[in-house]
Amino acid sequence: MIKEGMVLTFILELIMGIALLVVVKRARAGKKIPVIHEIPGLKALEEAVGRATEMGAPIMFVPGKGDLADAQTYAALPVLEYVAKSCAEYDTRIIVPLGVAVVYPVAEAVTRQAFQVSGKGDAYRETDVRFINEQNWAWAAGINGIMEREKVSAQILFGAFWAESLFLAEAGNRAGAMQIAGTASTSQIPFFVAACDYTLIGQEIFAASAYLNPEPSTTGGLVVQDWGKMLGLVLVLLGSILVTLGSNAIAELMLK
Amino acid sequence: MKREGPVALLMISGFLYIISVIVASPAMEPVAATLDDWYKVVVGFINLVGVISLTQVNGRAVLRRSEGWFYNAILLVVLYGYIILGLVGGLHNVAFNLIYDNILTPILMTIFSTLTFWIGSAAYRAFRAKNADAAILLVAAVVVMIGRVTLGSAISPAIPKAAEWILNFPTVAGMRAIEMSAAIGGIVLALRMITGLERSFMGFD
Amino acid sequence: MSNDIWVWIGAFLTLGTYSILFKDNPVYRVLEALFVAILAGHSVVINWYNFQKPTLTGRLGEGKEWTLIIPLFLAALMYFRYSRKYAWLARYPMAFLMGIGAAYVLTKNLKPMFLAQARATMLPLWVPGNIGATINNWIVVIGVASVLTYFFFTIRKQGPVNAFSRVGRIYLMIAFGALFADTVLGRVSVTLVRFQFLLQDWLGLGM
Amino acid sequence: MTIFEKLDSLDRRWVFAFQALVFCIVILKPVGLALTVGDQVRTAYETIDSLPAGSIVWFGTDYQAANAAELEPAALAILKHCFQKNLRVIGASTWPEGGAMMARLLNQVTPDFPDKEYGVDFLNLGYRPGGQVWLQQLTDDLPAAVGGVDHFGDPISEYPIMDGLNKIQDVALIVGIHVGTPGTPEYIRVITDPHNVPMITVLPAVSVAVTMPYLASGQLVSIVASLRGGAEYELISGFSGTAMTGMDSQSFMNLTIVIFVILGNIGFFYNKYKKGASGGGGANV
Repeated sequence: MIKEGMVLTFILELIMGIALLVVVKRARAGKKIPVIHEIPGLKALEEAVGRATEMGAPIMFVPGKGDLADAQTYAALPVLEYVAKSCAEYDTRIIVPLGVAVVYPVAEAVTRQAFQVSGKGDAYRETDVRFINEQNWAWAAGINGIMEREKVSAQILFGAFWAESLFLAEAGNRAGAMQIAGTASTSQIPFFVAACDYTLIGQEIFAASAYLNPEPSTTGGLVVQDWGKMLGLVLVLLGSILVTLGSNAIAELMLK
Repeated sequence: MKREGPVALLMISGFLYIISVIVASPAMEPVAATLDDWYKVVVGFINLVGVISLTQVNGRAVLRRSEGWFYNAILLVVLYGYIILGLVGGLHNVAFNLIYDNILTPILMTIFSTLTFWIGSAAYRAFRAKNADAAILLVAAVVVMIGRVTLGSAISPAIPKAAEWILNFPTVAGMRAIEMSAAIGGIVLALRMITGLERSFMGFD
Repeated sequence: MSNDIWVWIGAFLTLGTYSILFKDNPVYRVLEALFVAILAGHSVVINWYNFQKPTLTGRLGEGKEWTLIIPLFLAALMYFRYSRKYAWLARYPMAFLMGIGAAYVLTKNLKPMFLAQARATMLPLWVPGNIGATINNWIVVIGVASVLTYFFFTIRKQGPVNAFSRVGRIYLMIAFGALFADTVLGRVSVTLVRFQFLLQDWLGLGM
Repeated sequence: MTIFEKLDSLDRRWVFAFQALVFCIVILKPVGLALTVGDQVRTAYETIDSLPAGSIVWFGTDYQAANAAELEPAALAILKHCFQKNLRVIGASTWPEGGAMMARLLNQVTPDFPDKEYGVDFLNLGYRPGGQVWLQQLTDDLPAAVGGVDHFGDPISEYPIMDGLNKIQDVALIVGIHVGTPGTPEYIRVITDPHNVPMITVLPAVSVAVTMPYLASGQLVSIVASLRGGAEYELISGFSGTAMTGMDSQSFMNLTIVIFVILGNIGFFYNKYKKGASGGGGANV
């Protein structure tokens, strides 16, 4: 019935799917579900907006190089919404340079809506959310150019990044901008850790995003993710103990 | 049509694909194969979106004579000139390949190589033993930096061994846990999409 | 010094690109426009010859695979995003791509990325007669477990859980240090090739 | 301001200039540090060396010109080794630039092997869209997934190398030259893990640590890493190339960076000791 090698995948994902629906349903009904604890580093976002307002200089929000099939892009968008809202409230400019054509209209809508919600729809500048290039080096070079011309006060790098990460972070540093980064692109985390003022590491960006935008679907997703990680923890510990005792039962189960 | 239609299409195509892959039935196999093929065709034919966006952004800059419009004009001329050159001349065309190999390649390689310099200045600027976390990162980085090059073994055979150990044990453990968390994160997102909970791909309207 | 015009051009392009290390300047911006345009143009041409043309002339034209009209129609809807009124039509191809994308994640990722990795971490915590291997196995098992704990977000990290999560952060810092160091190696090689080109191919030094 | 205080906040351009100087010196006056072949490269070499003549090796060239300097030496040495062992090579890519990258490799290697014929001993299929979905198609029906043309858009039906190649599982080995997505994880998820096709990956140094878990779990045969992997492969296979000359520069550049890190820390601690204030760095690590 179910293909060999797919059984465990099927069972675990079915359980996770049901758990997700139950948690989201409970959350929507206003019942109690586990809450996300505050992520250190998020306060830095407010600090960045404050600093930009003080200096009268724009903020650069770079939502990464992921497309709309990339979870990191979805983590970045609520953060963009949050930052754009703060910017609108304090009459600060926000520049959003896009490197993925399909994300452009979404990012544009998110930013515009954030300004409208804050009652500053007129202050929104259409040209500040711009598509630069699909090619990551051209995109990075374009951001570098904006950085130098616009005297950006803070740069927020949030989402998926490739080798251009350090180029962007150093460009921001050279322009004297405060920098906050968050990425789950593992190979780029060290560069952000080294070059930025605050860095959200790996999965923290998803938690941060859900923390800022606590709606049932994202929060519920995070709860189920934690359960999945707990399962991983239990499997690893139990499996090791059993292997030590000479039984491969759990290890073999993983191949089902 | 505007919101429910796309969500329905997402759910149907997703579930159909999953069923045809997970169920051991020969009748279902062509379904996945067909969906794969269609996916490839859609991806292969939406590529002009990028070029149109590029044209829009740069064309607007040229028309408005905004700061640096001259560069935008160069970009457009070269973009369309190169496309025409390729479409008319074919891929055996000497000029097409010459431009790629002798103009594009050196620029791209050089841009990439500036990273060495950024890395040097970032390391100098940021690698300060300010606290325990930073000190650990610093020591691991220095040991691996020296241990992974020929100079390391020239100084002492213990250095490459230490570097190998850092990479093979603590680093593998850390990276593996990151991968496992990422896998779960991706799966939960996919579940949210396929159950219609995640709709932000449609933007806001 | 080289006699080859292309080497001179290459040297000019290399030095022009390096000028960004000092500051943004007109030469760099021209080169930037050049490479953006050539790259974008190249991918259009490649995609045409490698995929679009054979699909349209071969499969649709000669092969008469009329079902291909469905995905082609979906792809065409994508271009409505330039219309203010009909931009919502572009959601259909997006939705299709994301449905298949989600199905791929759900059918392909769990086993190699999670279950197989958990399995590879199930190591004997006592290797008789080999204290070194025993310690290394402990290091891997504790590392994976503690980093997983570090990434719990809906559990209040107190007492032993917090301590274990701190251990996870130490592992992450070691891993990032190693990753940073390893990357230096790779980047250096790219720069080396550019310097070899400038010094040897162009200036003819140190051959 | 004393010299120690300055050490805390040197202008980045001094760092740049010093690095450039080190590159020039190392290229003009190489020291010639000894190199040894590591286990990873040895495994890769032995895997290819043990393949029977005529086997097909699949080159997944999923990278772009920016990465060529780092990966080409290893890719070239492996490609030469394949030709020397009379293995047949097919190149293909999920990246739009990958076909041009395979063409670059072949242009550099084929002059040394004049008897090798296009379409018989090697083939460049070029780029196809779809990423991992295309890889999945290769496991179901390779000729249909390829769609009848090569990198140049020319028909491939006459080429004997395609005879009997119905699925990618029919190839003896995959050599993945990967830098991002699609790359090694996609190949593992779609091809090598479910179908047990052996794969060697040629990776930039930045991807190595991230990929190590897959090597440790046995889902990969070997990782040939960066320029050093290329140099080691040149050494073990006896093909001289450009990577060997690069190893000195890697050593001295790493040393340069380590020295700057140490100088920065001396300045940092000196200032901290003097003033009790924090230094010029600005990281949260």
